[in-house]
Amino acid sequence: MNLTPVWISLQLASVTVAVLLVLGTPLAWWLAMGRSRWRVPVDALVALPLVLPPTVLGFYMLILLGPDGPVGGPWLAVTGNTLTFSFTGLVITSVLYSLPFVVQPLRDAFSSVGGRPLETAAMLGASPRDAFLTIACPLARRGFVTAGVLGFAHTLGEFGAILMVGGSIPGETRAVAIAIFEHVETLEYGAAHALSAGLLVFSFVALLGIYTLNGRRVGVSV
Amino acid sequence: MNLTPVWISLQLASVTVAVLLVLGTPLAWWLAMGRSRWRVPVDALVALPLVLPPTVLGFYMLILLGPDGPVGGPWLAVTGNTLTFSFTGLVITSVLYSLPFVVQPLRDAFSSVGGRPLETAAMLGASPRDAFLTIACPLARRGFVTAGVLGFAHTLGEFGAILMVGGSIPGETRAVAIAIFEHVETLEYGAAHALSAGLLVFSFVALLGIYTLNGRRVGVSV
Amino acid sequence: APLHVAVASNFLTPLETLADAFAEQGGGELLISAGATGQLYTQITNGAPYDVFLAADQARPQRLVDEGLARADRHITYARGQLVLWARPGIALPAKGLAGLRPELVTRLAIANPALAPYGRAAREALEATGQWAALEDRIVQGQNVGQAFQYLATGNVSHALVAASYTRHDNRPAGAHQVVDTDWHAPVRQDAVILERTDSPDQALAFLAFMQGPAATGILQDFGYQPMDESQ
Amino acid sequence: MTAAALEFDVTLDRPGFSLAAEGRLEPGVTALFGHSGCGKTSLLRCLAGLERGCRGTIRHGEQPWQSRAVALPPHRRAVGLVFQDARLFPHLSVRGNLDYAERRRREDGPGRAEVIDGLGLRKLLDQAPSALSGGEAQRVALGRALLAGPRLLLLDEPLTGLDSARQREIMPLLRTIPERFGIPVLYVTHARHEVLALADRIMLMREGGVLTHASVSSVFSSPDYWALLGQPEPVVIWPGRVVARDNDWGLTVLATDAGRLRISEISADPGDPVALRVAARDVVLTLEPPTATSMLNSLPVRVESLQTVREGVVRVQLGVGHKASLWTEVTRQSVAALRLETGRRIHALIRPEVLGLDH
Amino acid sequence: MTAAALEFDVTLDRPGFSLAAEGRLEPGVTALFGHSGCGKTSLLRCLAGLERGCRGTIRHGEQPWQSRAVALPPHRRAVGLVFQDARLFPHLSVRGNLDYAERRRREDGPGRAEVIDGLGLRKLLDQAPSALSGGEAQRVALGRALLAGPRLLLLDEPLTGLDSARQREIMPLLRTIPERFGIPVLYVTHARHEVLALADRIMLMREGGVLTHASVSSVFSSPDYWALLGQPEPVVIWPGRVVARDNDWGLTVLATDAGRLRISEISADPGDPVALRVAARDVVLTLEPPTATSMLNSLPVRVESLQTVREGVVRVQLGVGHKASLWTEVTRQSVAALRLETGRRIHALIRPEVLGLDH
Ligand SMILES: Nc1ncnc2c1ncn2[C@@H]1O[C@H](COP(=O)(O)OP(=O)(O)OP(=O)(O)O)[C@@H](O)[C@H]1O
Ligand SMILES: Nc1ncnc2c1ncn2[C@@H]1O[C@H](COP(=O)(O)OP(=O)(O)OP(=O)(O)O)[C@@H](O)[C@H]1O
Ligand code: MOO
Ligand SMILES: [Mg+2]
Ligand SMILES: [Mg+2]
Repeated sequence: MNLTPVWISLQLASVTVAVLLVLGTPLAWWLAMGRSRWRVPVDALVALPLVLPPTVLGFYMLILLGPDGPVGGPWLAVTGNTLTFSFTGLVITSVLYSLPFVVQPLRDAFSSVGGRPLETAAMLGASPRDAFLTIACPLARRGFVTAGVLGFAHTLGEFGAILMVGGSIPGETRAVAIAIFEHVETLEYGAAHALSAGLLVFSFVALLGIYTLNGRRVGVSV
Repeated sequence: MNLTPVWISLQLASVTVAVLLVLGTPLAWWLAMGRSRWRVPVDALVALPLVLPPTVLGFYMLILLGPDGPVGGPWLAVTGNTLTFSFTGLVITSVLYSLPFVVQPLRDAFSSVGGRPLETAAMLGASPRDAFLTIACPLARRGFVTAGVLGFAHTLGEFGAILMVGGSIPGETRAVAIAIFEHVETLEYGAAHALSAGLLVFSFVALLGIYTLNGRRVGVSV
Repeated sequence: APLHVAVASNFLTPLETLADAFAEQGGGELLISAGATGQLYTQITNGAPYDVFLAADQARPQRLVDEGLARADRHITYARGQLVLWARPGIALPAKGLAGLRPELVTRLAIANPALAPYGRAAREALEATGQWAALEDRIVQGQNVGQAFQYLATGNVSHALVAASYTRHDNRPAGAHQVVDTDWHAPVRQDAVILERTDSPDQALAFLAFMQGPAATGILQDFGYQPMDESQ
Repeated sequence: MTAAALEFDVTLDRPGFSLAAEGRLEPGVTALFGHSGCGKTSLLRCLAGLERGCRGTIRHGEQPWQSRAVALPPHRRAVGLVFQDARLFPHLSVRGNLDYAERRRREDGPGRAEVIDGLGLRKLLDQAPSALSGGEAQRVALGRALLAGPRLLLLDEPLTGLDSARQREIMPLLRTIPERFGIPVLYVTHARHEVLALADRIMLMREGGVLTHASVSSVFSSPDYWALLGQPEPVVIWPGRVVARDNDWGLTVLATDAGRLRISEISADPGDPVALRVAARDVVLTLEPPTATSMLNSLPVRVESLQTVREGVVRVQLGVGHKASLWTEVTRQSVAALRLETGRRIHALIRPEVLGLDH
Repeated sequence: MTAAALEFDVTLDRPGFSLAAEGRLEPGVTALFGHSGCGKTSLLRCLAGLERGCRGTIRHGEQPWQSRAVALPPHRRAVGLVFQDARLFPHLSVRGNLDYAERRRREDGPGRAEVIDGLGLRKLLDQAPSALSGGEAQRVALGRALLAGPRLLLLDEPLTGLDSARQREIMPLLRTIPERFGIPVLYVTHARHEVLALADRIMLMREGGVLTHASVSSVFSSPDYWALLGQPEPVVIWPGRVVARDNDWGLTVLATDAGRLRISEISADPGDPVALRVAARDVVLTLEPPTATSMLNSLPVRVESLQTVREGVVRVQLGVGHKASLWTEVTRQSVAALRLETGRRIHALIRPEVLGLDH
């Protein structure tokens, strides 16, 4: 069985989650703690990519990231590469599409932590940045795990938008979801079952590991 | 423009979220507070539907719910109706597929609430059920909002699995995501843009309303 | 009750026109579900409530017949598709057809997934037969079906696409020149239809298949870029 | 209304700490006193059914709360527990918190108006818990527990963090509840004056165990416990009884083991019991009964023992009447000037303090 | 090490409450005293920069912390604030909490070993905050604040909830820090004995305003403030100075405005200042100086005023020496027996208590 699509998907999911955590953490923090009047509209905006069917989102991304698009055009001019049909394009699409799964749990986690621990840290001389990294983030750990799990799993399983933007180029943009889909479509049920089962077992074991390691109980005193 | 798919989707998303909240709330509670050794495996299991590509999940659901399937067979025998290609089948599929988006934020919210408010309620004579409903749930409100928003939006946008299980039967299982998809496929870009824009604007306004009403600040003392 | 027709998505637009004509001539209403041929096949094997299946290929209908889900004597070829090479505006088409395509002019070439879509398979055959496959392989992007392959072109993400000729007649077709790929380069894309065993309205279904083979339908099919049926079929 | 006692014999093991406590709580106030970390909160949680690891037996009147066979869940125990931290429900206003308790009221208890006024909550009713000061939150938590009509009240430092004026306002309410409603109250505190003002009995804990459980007067009067009580000076507590009121002078006359004593008027009727506290500093020794002093009570006493407690300070135990005992501390110089030695008879001027009034 | 004072003049408006406080905190301990809800915590939060709504000016030495133009963020103020609730970081062990502070240490402060031992934290180092008792958590929070090396310490009821033995252990540490490191300490408490044991000055608050800010002795000695201080009886605090040690008798001789007084030996050298507290109950009036009593100090006094405070009880103000004043409370009967009236000269036996030692 050709495992390249599996590696592509794992890479894509990992990079996507990494990018999402880097972008989503400050965004979630701002949504949880900010006092701007833009907070609520932005909060509503974050959930919107979810509402569009993946292939339709993919279609709009094709326009946006295409060589004539408002993002893809400048990108092409600067880098000389097109964004569509590239791994980078897939990452951008996945990031947009999985954004709410990362931002919303994080936002809730930061809200639950609240401002009090940060006040306390400030009284010990921690700058807001320091307190954010050493206090707020560890206390929001549950939110990070949920964000990571949802973001990773959604990217693994995502398919419609990635297919559109990636063009299913073997070895480059053909992710495992596309491969399984093809097996099903071509009646190669055996291969489809095998890949699906592999994906499920792998994911289950990974999640089991994460949840066990994580304990998920710290801070809850019963 | 034919708006039936929109109503179908709104119905589907509403029913799905309702079912998910009814099923997901106790499950999330048990995941957050339970002491069983099955807790961690079940927690990992909940995220799994996400990992499969929607059409592949749809494929397995088709087999599971089909007239010869382990669920659809008995259902047919008892009710005389097939589950596949019916609204009920769509609901079951959406519920399974959106399960993690509802259960995980709720689980985190309940974990954040922790056991202490429930102890307090017990000391005032509240039974565990009473305390759960009157204390834990209101305190986990943020989690309910996130769960509802993610579940609703994901069901609105979901497409692959629903198409597979529902068969895009106009007036019955043709959801708005499918309709938009078909418009794009048949080069009716104008209709696709219109429907997409409508969906986005509607969702944005709805989210704005929810977030504004909700305030999302209670319990956070800064 | 309306006749429930499952149709491969590349044929959705023509079918909508045919349905109007069919209704006008008193054939009754059609209820149309579109999807990928493979998906529709899987649905049918799992009890989908369709009466007629218009596939994009011949294999799936044949399988349904073999499995006893469709009737052998109600199995027809309703259309024969052609492949066209489409180029973005400003890109000249090769004078000598696909064989003369200069690879350096191609930034990206979109085709449907050959494993899934008959037009994809035809496109691949044509590229191989004209010796272009090796030169272009790393520039080929695949849509899940012809529709998606066409979207790549419509959104400006590819310079060329090999798609169904039916798009050339489409009202909303994007700009750009196109030319038919010589049918010698690929096996004909035959699209078969079957009436499903489980139908409650066999007569109506039969009437619809007859209509599909009739002169009114043939005209519409030609308008959409499908070749008339050979008599041999 | 049932007036049931609580009997318990429980153990709880934690890494680095183990609790093993046994006792019987009668209706009335029992103070739970002990060093920080000795297990007071843990004991309360065991009795309330909140500690999973708690083993042993607990019985409330005829009803078993915990035994090998049963473990009545916390909400069925009709316990009111005021936690050390107030733990108000943040999503409900002060009124909402009180309503929550009142709607789940189990048995008879103080009325809403009584609680609100007694604890000074009226002005706070519409506030959110997050907008309360520390002491305000503590009072709301106490009111909430009272409104739920518990059969057993467990109070974990309920008056800590309140100013003494406020404490004096609240104490009457706390003092009457156990009698009126026949419920045992276990009251954790680190403040001796609260014990003296409120409690009938005291349970002294040390390192997870119950050192003694007896009447406040006997424990406070016993030198063995002064250190644990954190008493800087010796003290005795005498039970007494009002025998007469001297209205001319505004005095009340009490009968005690030490004889008749006069104190400034209190609002009590003849026959009423009172407890008197005499600390070392309320005792002045003189050779002769003085002609006139501002101290009303002059008693002949006998020196029972002398003990040097630190450089220059001698602790003197005195016998009064038949069985009463008394302590004071004097300097080495006074020992010499008064020629104090065991057996010597001398006079003591004392100024007893009536407990249960101001501290 | 800089010894800078903190000057502030701030207001804070909340629905139903407004704070307007002005003052200057010198290095040393200032007790912040006032009824529950009077705004003590709010003032601390304003000074620390945690209240967004706070207006006015705050200046620490030469450095402006808040003014119309500037608002130094909280973490740049080098403030140590021990919150009323301990607020330990739940994801860090006790050791982790201490380390967190120590790594961010701003200026000189007590050493780690000193803090750990002074507060009795050694046994707790590996525990999680959720496994601490109420008092244990409070001590860790105090230690954590000290280790961060603050230039200003704001302590919100830091010893509340601790038993008195533990309080006595901690007080020496708290007392020396402001001197050693030249930092002002603002110390919220409801316990008078803590004020007397720890504070140099006291700031009395009422309903969001500062009523007075002066030395502990002048505020405690002033009848105007007894009610707010929750003092059940009159008290004076006299400043004094050690003049001699009477080693034969284990006595120390002090010079005060009331004359020379003898007390049992304290560890102080001639010249050292001391503060003496004389409460009403530590005063006995007699017609004549008695031949011998256990009270060492007998002073000729003059009755300055008489006032009936409640049925049967008369408060007597006495003048001693040139400028000292003294209070006691006697019964109506004693007034008659001693023929007390304004201007009468009589004798007082007093038992002064040295502050800053045990309470
Ligand atoms: N959840 C817990 N897990 C483990 N140990 C705990 C836990 N809670 C308390 N302890 C430990 O048990 C001992 C008793 O704690 P407890 O809270 O009963 O003390 P306490 O007498 O109430 O003290 P305080 O007066 O300070 O509130 C302490 O040594 C404490 O460290
Ligand atoms: N976050 C808040 N929002 C609105 N009002 C508040 C808030 N916090 C406190 N208050 C109110 O402000 C007043 C002062 O509160 P503060 O906490 O300063 O009192 P305190 O003197 O510290 O009392 P305590 O001794 O009980 O802790 C109180 O009336 C309180 O109800
Ligand atoms: O419509 Mo088809 O079945 O793949 O192109
Ligand atoms: Mg405790
Ligand atoms: Mg306060």
